[in-house]
Amino acid sequence: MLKLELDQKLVQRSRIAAGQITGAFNWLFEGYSSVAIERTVLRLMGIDGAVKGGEPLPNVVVDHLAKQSGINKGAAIWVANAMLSKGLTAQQVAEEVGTGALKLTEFPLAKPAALLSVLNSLTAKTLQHIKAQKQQRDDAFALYGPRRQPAIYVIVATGNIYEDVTQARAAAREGADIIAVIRSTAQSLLDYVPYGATTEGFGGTFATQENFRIMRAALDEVSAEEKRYISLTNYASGLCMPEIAAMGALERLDLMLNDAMYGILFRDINPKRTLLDQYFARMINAYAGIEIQTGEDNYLTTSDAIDKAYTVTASQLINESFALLSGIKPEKMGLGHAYEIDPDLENSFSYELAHALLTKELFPNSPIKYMPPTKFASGNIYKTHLMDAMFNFMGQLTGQGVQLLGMMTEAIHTPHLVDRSLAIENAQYLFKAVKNLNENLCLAPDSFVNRRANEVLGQAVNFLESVAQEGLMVAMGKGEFAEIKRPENGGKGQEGVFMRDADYYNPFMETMKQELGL
Amino acid sequence: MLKLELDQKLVQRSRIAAGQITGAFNWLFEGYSSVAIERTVLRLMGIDGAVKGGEPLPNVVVDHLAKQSGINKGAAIWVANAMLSKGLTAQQVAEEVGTGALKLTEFPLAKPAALLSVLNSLTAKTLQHIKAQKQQRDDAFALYGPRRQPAIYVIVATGNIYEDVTQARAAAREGADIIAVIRSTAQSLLDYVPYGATTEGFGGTFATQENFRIMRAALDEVSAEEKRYISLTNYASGLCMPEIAAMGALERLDLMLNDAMYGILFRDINPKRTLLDQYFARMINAYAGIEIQTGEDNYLTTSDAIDKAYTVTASQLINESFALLSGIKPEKMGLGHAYEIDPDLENSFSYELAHALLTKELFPNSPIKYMPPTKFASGNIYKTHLMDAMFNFMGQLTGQGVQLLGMMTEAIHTPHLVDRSLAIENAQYLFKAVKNLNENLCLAPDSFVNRRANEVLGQAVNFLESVAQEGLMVAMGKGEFAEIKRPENGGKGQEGVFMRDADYYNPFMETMKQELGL
Amino acid sequence: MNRKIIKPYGDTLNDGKMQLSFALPVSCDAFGKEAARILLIQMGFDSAEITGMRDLNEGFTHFIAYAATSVGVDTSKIKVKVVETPVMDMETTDTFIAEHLGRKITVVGACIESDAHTVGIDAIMNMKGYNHRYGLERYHGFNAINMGAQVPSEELLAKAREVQADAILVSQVVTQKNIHVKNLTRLIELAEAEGLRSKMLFVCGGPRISHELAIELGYDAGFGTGSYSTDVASFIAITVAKQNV
Amino acid sequence: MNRKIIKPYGDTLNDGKMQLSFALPVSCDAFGKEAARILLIQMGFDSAEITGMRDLNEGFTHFIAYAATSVGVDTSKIKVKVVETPVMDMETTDTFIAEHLGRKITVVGACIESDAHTVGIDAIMNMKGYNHRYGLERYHGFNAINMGAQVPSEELLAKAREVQADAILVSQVVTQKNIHVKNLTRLIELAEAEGLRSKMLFVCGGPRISHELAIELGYDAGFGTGSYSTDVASFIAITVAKQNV
Ligand code: B12
Ligand code: B12
Ligand SMILES: Cc1ncc(COP(=O)(O)O)c(C=O)c1O
Ligand SMILES: Cc1ncc(COP(=O)(O)O)c(C=O)c1O
Repeated sequence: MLKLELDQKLVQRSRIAAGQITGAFNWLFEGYSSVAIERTVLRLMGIDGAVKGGEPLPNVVVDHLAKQSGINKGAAIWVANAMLSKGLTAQQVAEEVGTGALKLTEFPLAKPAALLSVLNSLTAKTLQHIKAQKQQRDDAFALYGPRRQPAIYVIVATGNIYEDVTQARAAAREGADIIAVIRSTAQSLLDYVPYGATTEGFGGTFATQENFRIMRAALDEVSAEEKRYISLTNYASGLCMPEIAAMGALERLDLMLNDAMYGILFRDINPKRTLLDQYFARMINAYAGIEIQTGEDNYLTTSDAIDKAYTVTASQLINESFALLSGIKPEKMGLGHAYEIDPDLENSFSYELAHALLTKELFPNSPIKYMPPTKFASGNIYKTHLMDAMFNFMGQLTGQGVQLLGMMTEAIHTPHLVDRSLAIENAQYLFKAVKNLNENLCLAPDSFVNRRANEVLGQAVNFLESVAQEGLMVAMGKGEFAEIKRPENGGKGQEGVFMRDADYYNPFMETMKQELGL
Repeated sequence: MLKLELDQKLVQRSRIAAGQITGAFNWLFEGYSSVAIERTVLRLMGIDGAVKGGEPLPNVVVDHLAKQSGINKGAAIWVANAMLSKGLTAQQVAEEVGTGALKLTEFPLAKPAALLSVLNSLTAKTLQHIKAQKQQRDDAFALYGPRRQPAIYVIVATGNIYEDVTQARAAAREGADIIAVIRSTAQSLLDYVPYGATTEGFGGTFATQENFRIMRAALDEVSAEEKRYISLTNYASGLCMPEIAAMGALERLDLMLNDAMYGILFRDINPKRTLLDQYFARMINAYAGIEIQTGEDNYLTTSDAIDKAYTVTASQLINESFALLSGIKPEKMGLGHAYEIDPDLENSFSYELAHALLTKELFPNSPIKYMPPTKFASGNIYKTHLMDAMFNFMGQLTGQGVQLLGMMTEAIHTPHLVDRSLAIENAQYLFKAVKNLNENLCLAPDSFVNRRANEVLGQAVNFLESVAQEGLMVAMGKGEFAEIKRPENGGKGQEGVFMRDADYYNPFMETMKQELGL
Repeated sequence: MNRKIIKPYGDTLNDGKMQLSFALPVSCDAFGKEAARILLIQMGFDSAEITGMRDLNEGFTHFIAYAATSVGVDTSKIKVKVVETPVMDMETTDTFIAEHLGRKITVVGACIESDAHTVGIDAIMNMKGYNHRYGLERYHGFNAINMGAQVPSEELLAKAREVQADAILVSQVVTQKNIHVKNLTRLIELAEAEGLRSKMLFVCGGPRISHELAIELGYDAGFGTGSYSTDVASFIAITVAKQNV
Repeated sequence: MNRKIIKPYGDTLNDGKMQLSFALPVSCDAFGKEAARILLIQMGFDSAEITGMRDLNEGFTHFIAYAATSVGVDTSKIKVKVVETPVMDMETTDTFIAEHLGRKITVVGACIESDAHTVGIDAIMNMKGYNHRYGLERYHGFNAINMGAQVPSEELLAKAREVQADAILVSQVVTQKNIHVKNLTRLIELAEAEGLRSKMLFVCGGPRISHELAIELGYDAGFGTGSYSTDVASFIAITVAKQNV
């Protein structure tokens, strides 16, 4: 067996530093809420749909409450209050707000007990549905057997949900275990979730609840036929992180891109907004049994995979620590890593072996999300196909959790039907060829691979300890992450963060916290 | 370091059995000659060219001597005799025989001393030339540095020597270390070597001395420009084995396909003829410093690579033993092996790792000729490209000597310019990626790889010992090799084998034996 | 069938997307790239993107391209010639022969002329067979004679005449410069000259042989990549039985 | 240049050989294969061999083919639009600017509209540079302002007006559904409407941008894959200097 000898002192120090970094945000998690969180609550209360202009009702209601300065108590209370006094459903309340017929802050607030009883029954109903979805997933895996490891993960990205369905079904039949519907360019910057089925996107298809539903239904069909449960995933990170997490929970997505810092670093979203939103988003994922996936690959698509290898490790540790605060179990943490090494580098495979083993051994129980070469993919599809083969070799050899298959056309276009099929063929061949190779091998004493892994871990520890000392916000403000400066009060969406009133109430967060033992 | 623990008793027994098998042919090597051997002698004496109908002069002279019942003394003596009495050069003698103007057996034979003096000076001159060619090769390697390991070996096979030159030059510039000009289909069955430059062949280009010269000159040019000595190789095995070996020695080929049994098993050439011819052919290779390459891959293109893995090992040991008898040093024995495992097999890579390490460790000083997947290459070029990548990975990982690059179009056509270039790109990427990977690894205790290698070795030993007991000829007659029955007196070319008279003389064989210390 | 025009599919129906790879005798620069693009446009592609360009040395350059064609195929017009006899397993074929002919069918097979690739014909004829289908030698209903590699056409025909074969099986694997077409044509011409053509079935096979091509060359059937003994045995048995009626 | 017709090269001059790969909405069988072959023949290939066929499910099949075209390109007719200014290294460009202009050149760069791929424009502009060439920020002769990702065209133009830029640098990497063409066109139209087009150079870049395309869209130059800061800096310096005369 290939096994590193990691310096255990370094391992301990790394976890302590990460804990210090994430532990410093209690003030934010307990004292604040955001428009996205409130929209999420509304969605979970059953509010859906959009007004004529296209603005989704959850946005309409939350904006209304913000304008009326009622939002600091949380949206749930106001809607429950209107339901109670008007005898309407939550949806009806939202629709009336949408037409302008209703002003939520105009009624006197009912007794807390009365409001709670309305909210409790709504909460119970929704959480019951989410639990049923979770149960259905668990049952399917029990029936058809567990997901292969590494699981075969492919993307569809035509922009048209119906074309996506065709491609997803084809991929699933060929052996894909997980289908990701890539989002339309920069959806993370939209401060709302579009409504309904969509057929026009750029570089991807909009994440909407209806699109989730359409794809989930198609995959359920194929799952039954192929007798293999096909998982579905999408992207939560961005200005709507908890909303999309909630949509995923409702529609039985199985995994969800949900990085604690991606929005800040790579999308210039306000740090406070992002950290706050991810806290609730992940709690929803934890509750729904959805595996989160983090975006460490993004560090390496811009920076050098050797010099900055430690930033991946550092980010994994921070992501892990934040995830634990939201009640996510290691088995559901798809921490990210990527094979982004320059193919012209001598011994590129050995370097990557070190990095891949480090990730695997630092997080032995987590289904690592392993990303393919993209940066050095070129218009030479034959070469890219080979780089993807090395990536597949490595994924099987080091036992990663989820293999995001590389496409030979990575540098050219979002995958064609043929590209995806050849990528699956590539993975299936490699996975089979080196199936039990690991059992045959061990690391030579004092190997380069072992030295390199410890070197990267050491760098990560030094970095984390310095971040722990100055604080995450300060470090990001100084550009210590991903070489981009992200000041605490900069970035998009800051205006959507607000302090909670003393009587703020989020029925879902409360119940989930309780059930998750947080 | 990846290192097998081979059962050393098995290793010893394998060599003993192989020695018994090949040691039994003294009667043949010392008592017989063949038309091919005599034609070789004539070529080495300087006879070249063809008569009008196209028949090469060496054939004309030898056929003439056979008809005149003079051949059993060897051709050298008769030609020397005619030279002496007519005052002609060897070439002139041959030409006169060609026109019918001269009957070699009609003159009384001169005194042995006089004949010897003619022959000795001719022999010295030719061997001097061969030595000079060897020196030039050695100087080039000294100047430009040794060949990379594994060396990058590619084929050209257009049928047209001039088109071959273009492709060979391109390949050399891209990084090929060795160029093989593949022979036209079934040239091994021709009992003569065509004459002159040729532009029409099927599946390859005829091996002619002029073609050798044209290609060598082209490669010398590129070698000087690229500052890397580009080696040239061709095929000797077949009915003209020693002749082609001699042509290679004269024209500075650097490697030569020269298998002891290929012609018998895969071309149905008479066993005696083949074994006899290979004995002299290999002596010439040894003398010229040419690396021989054997054809074990052929066992696996027809039979299963797992079930019949041991036949490769057995053949390697027999080839090694025959080569030693001809004075070839292990450093010049390119014993064959091939990555012909079914890609659909689970753990195909681990099986092949066992087989490749076995070959490497049984013959640690020999530049193993490692052949690519061909049998399971299909019209799906993308898949074949991946199989070739695994082959390249393995070649570098296990330190094989010569990597005969696989082409992604193996199942379709002889290589196009693009195919070859992509094959080189494939090899260069893989070789670099896993350059020192081996140093990082070791085999786990009691690994499948180690057990498998010993299993194959054990099967080979059992097989060799049974062959040793019954004798090689009997074993081949019973179809124990390559599942084809080849009786001692069957096959093509048997009529070209004859007993030597007591005064038979082959000046080149004598001198070479002496100089090689045989 | 209704008229239905289909086009290549990249990621949207009828987008016409195709991938190409080829070499041109041009320099590896903007000029060469433009030559490659123009070639594709001249070939009728609506749009073409040269995505990869690699120097092949000696004045050649390799281009990798994605292009969109507007050409479509009318699937209602496609006529495929395929062997139309049903495929039976070994036992069924043997029973069929016993019932319909009451004698063994004699077949003579060979790789003709310069071709030495016997694996294909062996897959069809040898006892052992291929991919879990036994070869003709194993059938009770067949008397199968496999002459092996590089058999001159004359020898094959002589043997077929000698044993009064019901069918001749020819394999051709090497196709460089259309040598297979030449060899197969020569065999048929010799057979016609010798008056043998009408006396027996002529069947050919090989990775580049299609039933279509075989018919065109004057054969009764052709079998390509992935054929099995069962396909051939059924065809011969049924066709011989029909002719014997 | 003399008229010279060139064709694709497999292993013999002008053999016209090309490799193709594509999907068709057909079944994976003899019928589908024939559809694929007919498509190629209809596209004008002289001969076509379907060498690989893979079932893609859901009614699609993947075909791999080798085919020969008789189409040739007349290389004497190829006109490539390339940036014609010579390429100078950083020091030379700085000296050139000092000597010919005696002031700094101001450039404003951005990835516009929905595009967030900054690596390309950063490679050209950032201090750090790319592949051992420093970016424009490092040049003494340039005042380089990099606005980063997803900058609306309006903002970019406003900034350029504000700093009286000599040149605007735009990057476009995402090309799906020709979004890059739309974005680049919009920028130029806005610039024209605002009277800015003639006041500064407009330069664009990205992996699918060629100089040719840039000119077509109304830009002064375009830079594709493998461009370096040195290319862009030289072009701007020399062109600005020329206009200042
Ligand atoms: C094995 C092999 C060899 C072996 C052959 C051993 C043997 N006893 O057959 C050896 C090493 C001897 C060999 C030599 C050569 N080979 Co070779 N060989 C191959 C290889 C790797 C596999 C062929 C094979 O066995 N396929 C498996 C069988 C089962 O498939 P099949 O033949 O298609 O048969 C099936 C069907 O076609 C059909 N079928 C076939 N025949 C018949 C007949 C009938 C009647 C029916 C009904 C059906 C049928 O049924 C079969 C089962 O489904 C191919 C590459 C490849 N991967 O395809 C090259 C290949 C065929 N060889 C090639 C060449 C050029 C040669 C040489 C000429 C090279 C040289 N210059 O020395 C020599 C000379 C051989 C000669 N004189 O013919 C080329 C041919 C190029 C071309 N298209 O023209 C190929 C494609 C490799 C390449 N890319 O260069 N070869
Ligand atoms: C890195 C990367 C990302 C990073 C970008 C990080 C960053 N800060 O830039 C991240 C992860 C954020 C990302 C996201 C996305 N990406 Co992206 N990404 C890539 C990737 C892997 C590499 C691009 C790159 O950095 N190349 C290296 C640079 C140096 O090359 P370059 O951009 O060509 O630049 C050179 C020249 O073109 C020129 N140049 C470029 N710009 C300019 C400007 C001027 C003025 C000049 C003079 C020269 C010039 O000079 C440069 C140096 O030589 C490519 C795939 C690939 N291998 O190409 C996909 C790719 C570009 N991405 C793609 C897509 C679809 C996306 C997303 C839309 C996916 C999604 N739905 O979420 C998102 C959204 C991004 C957005 N809103 O634009 C597609 C685009 C498909 C297409 N043709 O339309 C690609 C091709 C991948 C694919 N096959 O799907 N991506
Ligand atoms: C963690 C994470 N979230 C989200 C996304 C993409 O979302 P968007 O393009 O909308 O920012 C990515 C893309 O790589 C990612 O890594
Ligand atoms: C050892 C050896 N000699 C010769 C040849 C080819 O020669 P021919 O096709 O003329 O038999 C091969 C082909 O694989 C070979 O392995």
